[in-house]
Amino acid sequence: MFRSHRRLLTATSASLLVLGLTACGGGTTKDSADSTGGGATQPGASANPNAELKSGLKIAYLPKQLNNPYSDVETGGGKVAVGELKGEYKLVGPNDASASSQVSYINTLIQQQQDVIVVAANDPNAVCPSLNQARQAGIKVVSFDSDASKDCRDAFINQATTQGIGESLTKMASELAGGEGEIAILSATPNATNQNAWIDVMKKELAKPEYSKLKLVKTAYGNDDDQKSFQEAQGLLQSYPNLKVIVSPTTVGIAAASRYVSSSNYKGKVAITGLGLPNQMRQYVKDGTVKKFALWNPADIGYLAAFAGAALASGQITGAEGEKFKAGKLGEYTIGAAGEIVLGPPTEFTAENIDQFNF
Amino acid sequence: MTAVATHSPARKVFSGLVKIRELGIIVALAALIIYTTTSQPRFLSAQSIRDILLNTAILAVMAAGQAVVVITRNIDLSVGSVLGISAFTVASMMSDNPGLPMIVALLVGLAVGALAGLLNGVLVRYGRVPALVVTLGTMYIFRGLIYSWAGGDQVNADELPGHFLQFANDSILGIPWLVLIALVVVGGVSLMMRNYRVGRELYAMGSSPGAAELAGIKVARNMLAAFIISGALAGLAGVLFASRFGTIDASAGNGYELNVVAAVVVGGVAVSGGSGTVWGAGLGALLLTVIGSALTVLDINQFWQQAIVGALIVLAICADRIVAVRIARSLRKRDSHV
Amino acid sequence: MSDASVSPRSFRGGLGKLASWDGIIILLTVVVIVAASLGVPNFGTSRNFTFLILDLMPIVLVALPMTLIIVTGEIDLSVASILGLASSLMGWFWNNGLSIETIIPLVIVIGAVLGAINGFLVNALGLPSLAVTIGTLALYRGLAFVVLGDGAVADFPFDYTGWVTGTIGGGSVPNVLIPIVALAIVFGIVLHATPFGRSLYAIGANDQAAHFAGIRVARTKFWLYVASGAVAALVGILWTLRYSSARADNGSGLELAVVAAVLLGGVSIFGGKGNLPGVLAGVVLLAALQNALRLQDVSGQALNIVTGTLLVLSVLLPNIVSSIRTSRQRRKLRQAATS
Amino acid sequence: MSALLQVRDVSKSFGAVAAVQGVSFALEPGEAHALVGENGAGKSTIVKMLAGVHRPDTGTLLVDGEEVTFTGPADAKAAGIAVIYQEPTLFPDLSVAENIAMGNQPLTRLRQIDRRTMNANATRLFARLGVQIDPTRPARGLSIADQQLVEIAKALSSQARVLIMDEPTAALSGVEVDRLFAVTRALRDEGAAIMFISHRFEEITALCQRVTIMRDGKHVCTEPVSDLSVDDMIRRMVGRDLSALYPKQDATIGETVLRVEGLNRAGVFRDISFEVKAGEIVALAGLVGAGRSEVMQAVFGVDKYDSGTVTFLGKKLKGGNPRASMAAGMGLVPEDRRQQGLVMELSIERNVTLPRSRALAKLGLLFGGSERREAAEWTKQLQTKFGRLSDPVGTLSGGNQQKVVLAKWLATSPKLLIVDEPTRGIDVGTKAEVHRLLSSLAARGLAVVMVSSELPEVLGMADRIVVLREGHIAAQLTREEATEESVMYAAMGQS
Repeated sequence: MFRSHRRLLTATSASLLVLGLTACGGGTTKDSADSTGGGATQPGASANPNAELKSGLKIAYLPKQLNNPYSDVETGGGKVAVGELKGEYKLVGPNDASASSQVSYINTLIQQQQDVIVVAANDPNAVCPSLNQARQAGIKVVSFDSDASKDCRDAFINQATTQGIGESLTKMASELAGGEGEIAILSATPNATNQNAWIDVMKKELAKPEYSKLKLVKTAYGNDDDQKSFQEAQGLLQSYPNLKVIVSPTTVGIAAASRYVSSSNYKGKVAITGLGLPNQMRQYVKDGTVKKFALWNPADIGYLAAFAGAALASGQITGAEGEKFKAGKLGEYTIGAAGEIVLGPPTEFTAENIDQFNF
Repeated sequence: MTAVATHSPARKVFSGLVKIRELGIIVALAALIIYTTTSQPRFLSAQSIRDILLNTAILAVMAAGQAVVVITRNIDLSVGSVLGISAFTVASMMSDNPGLPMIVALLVGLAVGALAGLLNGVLVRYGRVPALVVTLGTMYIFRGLIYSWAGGDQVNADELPGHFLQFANDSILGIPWLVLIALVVVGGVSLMMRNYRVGRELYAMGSSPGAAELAGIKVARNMLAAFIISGALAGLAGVLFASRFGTIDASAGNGYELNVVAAVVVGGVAVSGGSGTVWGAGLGALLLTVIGSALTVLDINQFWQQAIVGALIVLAICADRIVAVRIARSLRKRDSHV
Repeated sequence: MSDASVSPRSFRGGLGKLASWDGIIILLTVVVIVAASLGVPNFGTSRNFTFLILDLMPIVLVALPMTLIIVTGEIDLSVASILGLASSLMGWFWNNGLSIETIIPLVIVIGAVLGAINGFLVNALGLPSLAVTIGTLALYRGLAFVVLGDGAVADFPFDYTGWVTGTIGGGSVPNVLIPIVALAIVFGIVLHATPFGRSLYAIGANDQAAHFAGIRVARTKFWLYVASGAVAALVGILWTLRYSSARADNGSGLELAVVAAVLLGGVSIFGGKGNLPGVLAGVVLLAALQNALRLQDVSGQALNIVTGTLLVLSVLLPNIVSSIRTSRQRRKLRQAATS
Repeated sequence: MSALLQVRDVSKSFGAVAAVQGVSFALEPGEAHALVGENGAGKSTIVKMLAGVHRPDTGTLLVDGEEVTFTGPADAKAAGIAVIYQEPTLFPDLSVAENIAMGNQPLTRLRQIDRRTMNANATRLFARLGVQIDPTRPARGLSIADQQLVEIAKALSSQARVLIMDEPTAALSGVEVDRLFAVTRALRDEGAAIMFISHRFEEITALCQRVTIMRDGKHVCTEPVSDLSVDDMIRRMVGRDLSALYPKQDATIGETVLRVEGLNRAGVFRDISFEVKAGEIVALAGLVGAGRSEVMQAVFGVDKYDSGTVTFLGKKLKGGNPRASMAAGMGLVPEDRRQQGLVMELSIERNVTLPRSRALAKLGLLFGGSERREAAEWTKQLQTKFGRLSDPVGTLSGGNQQKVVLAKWLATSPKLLIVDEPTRGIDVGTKAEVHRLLSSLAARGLAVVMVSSELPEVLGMADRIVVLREGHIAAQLTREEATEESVMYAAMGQS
């Protein structure tokens, strides 16, 4: 009797859902599966370049997480743009940058019948089904900062081209190292899409003859966590005593590495560069830890996203390659392949110009 | 008058086994350091040791407070959130009033933490709600409060006064302030728990809550004190955190409670209360930090770190169990021989 | 606290009130749902119902075995980590070419094994479950990262991902309601209408008396941990399919929401008291409240505060009520004596 | 002359149970005052009120003629009252010396604990009691007698003016008792008041000047010990003739049901062999801590044994498996009703049917009906008084709780029933009922093993008496051989 219940308990939980899920029969493996899934079909409407931008559009921003200063700057730009567009601005988001927590917020936005969702995807795939539901409900989806899968958003605001950033990072590293010596990279997470793409470009660049004396000794990952990055920077300097430059293509990493170096006896011996926010880096630029670093203006990303969303919602564009639209103070943009809209080249910050920027 | 009894075999066995507990951590530490140093000699460089000690300091301060609570057969899961509240409060205060001296920052941090601890203690003692539930709840609540207050705001290093940030790097007699504070805290709380009445009463309460009531121990006062100590030290840790990391947002200290509990348990404080030492908890904090650093230096996949911490906790609980059973057996044998 | 001299009267008061505590929660749940349907735009729609069910799916499923465990006076904090490890393994197996029909049972079995490890440590070695499962919480989550790192595996077949997010016949009843209802019935029957369930209450209220009544205390609790692990793994699978994304960090922190819901549903953390309908109401209450607040643009931070406060109140309120009653009775007695 | 401590018209009830009703007495300086009464008469409740653990519902306590309200044990302590409880209340993780000094440890000038002095004090106290216990060892693992001695040392160390001792001698050997009495007399002669609770009348007459007798929570009388004979005291405690209490029926003794051979458990009991036949009531007598309950728990399987065999109805039982013992037809009504016999929070019906729930289930499912019917039947047979079957069993009086435990095991239709202290803490009327029940069950062929500390019960009920001392069998006596003296001598090791 006892035994049978026990079995009941475990066996049921084990088998019940297997039954439900495997009802389709046959073995489904990675190779046999259709990985694209049931993406929403593009609305068949064609673009009308002369359509007026609608006012009163409800534009909602969903960044990776709320308590992130970088996201705040981005969405701050969006707020300005939505104001210019005379729309309704809304900002929602989870406390943690986990893949699944965004889905509930997308669902809520669908319920609230927003016109545009501007999203920075924590996981390109996890948000996809919900975004497609949103699009089926007539909501335009613009991704920014971190793209969702191509088939579940209408346009993507890319901060800069991958190639451009990779080249710029390599050039700064080389200058700071004096053209030769060991360099290391302190990245975000091992699977961060953007960072990995930039690092790939850097590796290709480093293979070029003009950088032949530079040696990339290690790529460390700080998980975009302040303390983890801090400790990884320590680890790099301990393991590679001859290190000349740490390149950190993430705002969290560069700030943590700068803070560590500025408070240790490595200060002045090891240079830090990468992508950072001027406000976070100002102190280290002024105390000489950091000579130069780069970034696009994150506020402009949010700003551009609002105009792209409004253009989509007003029927000016559909997200197809070659369409053009005006984005307020930023001027005119052209949509590239796969709905990508590139913001422009990154800005380099140094002790001379850093005080002109406040973000 | 008879002289104090000389060392009986049972006493030797007992104190021997207790020492083994802390000795075990020291041996593990030594083995780890030696192994890591042989493969990367710079692991023992002055800078590296300094870094490890600085990283340990914050954890050790919190572990000392947690040990007090765990010794009374309770637990405080809200320490990570308390650290966050304190760090953000103090950082905001210092950025608004850059002229305030460091001591004010430390005191405000302690006070904020003590207040949070008081709330926990009152709910546990007077609300008769188990500590696990209370502190789980206040962990949510405190964190929610910081988020609502701070939102996406962040206090950056450049907004903080120089002397505040410098505090984390300054040394006195070659010992960084942070490390000194941690040593004073762990030493002071150890002393209190070992040599003062209130400390022994806290052990008594954890060892047998019913007997503690009957013995006329001021259980309510002591339990409030334990939670206030844990909260205040978490608050102090918040100030140290703010000073050391310079960048403070609403998520500061998120998930710290796990590390703190791990340090305490690995350090030999039994979750069933009544046994373990505060300095053992400090050693536990040091061990966890050294493991983290060693993994980085040894270039072991960082993902192993959390798994190792988990395995260590489980191992430590098992070890305590075995030690307890051994003691009981050796004492019983001794009795049956008499 | 649990002084042997607790007066029988406070037992009766506590128990009578406890029965009504479930009632209060169920009533409160109905009130919240009705109020939200009337007062919150878009709450009462069928699509929102689907979203609501999908959102509470992981909590309600994990809460089922958790209720049984807490009724026996133990706890399992490692469930969310088992969920994460199950998700990681699912992604890893999938990447290594296993078919999904093999992966699902395999992962559930692994989940049961992980639960069995907890069960062994707690019951065979007699270690405190709180400490053990805090340890395995870290251990299993760590292993999840070891298996899959920080990456995600996303290309699961649409037949499966679509089923989890889909509805029955395209209507408004989500497919995942099927496993929820089925497992709720199974666990409900096990807890409330079997000798096994009876023994759980006896163990939770007084494990020594249960032992003296011939109940195999350790073995019984062991199987609860196994069930908890298996269900957590199942939820890991459903979670992965719902978000088409296998990640090591899936479900982190879920254990707290689950424990909060179970306690809110009137289950005593000391064991021996509580029932499943109350827990289900607790889960729905939390989820409906969160859903409604989110629709009202209340931030996620405030949700934290609501959850935490409800958790503390769910234990605090019955205590306050009972102590007021006892002191009132005492006063009456004293007055009767003096007059 | 003013009493040191005065109890005036004090009442205390727990739920439906009125534990103490309108009791008054006084403790004078320089007197040793005995408090006697049957188990459950309310003595321990009085002790707990004097100790500040419970607050009286009505009535007042006076110290030095002043009315006092104890909000907790600390207040009682501050008023100079020290208590030695029936169950030791030590801190297992702390050293013996710390246990003794808790709350008033000697301090150094920096207000730190002076361990050296503390240990010396403990050693001095132990010397006074004539025992050798290492003051630095932890209290965990002390034998029951040693624990009791530490408790006594603790009470002595507090320099109390009122010393309350709740059965302090139950676990002590004769020499230790003598030492304790010498120390107690010295305290008494220094002007302290001693309140002494014991079941051993020879101790009462040896130590005390006055005695207060309680019955069923009520005060019976307070008189000089010299005015009362032991028989007087017993009669006033019990309130009726002894013979009516022990209605032993004659039963035909049948086949051997249980045979225990060479049972050993290290440090607990050794070389235990005895037999029980159908229709026979075998009593296990001995002092507290002699290992009686431990033996029977090992036989039933809730505890383990290291070696030996238990043969039940001709079959060898595997150790450590109560479920198998139950299935074979054994039942155990344990010593500690609250902790082992019942699940207080559960309803009466659930408690009654707990061991039987598997048998009552249909297709593995269990709905309320079958449990309720079974519980209704058995509670009726045992004339249990209760409100509803769904009430928590904790709301019943002690006697009715014990009936529920008996019902629970009788429902399994056992061949052997082990009853451990079957009448502890229940009122006299119910006590007689329980005895009648056991007698009639034996008459119907049930084999009964009864563990009891009450000599009259042992002598009145048992066909055969097995006396245990310090974990081994000191004597086996037939009903005819057994007298109060012979059992006591065997139990105490004096012959």
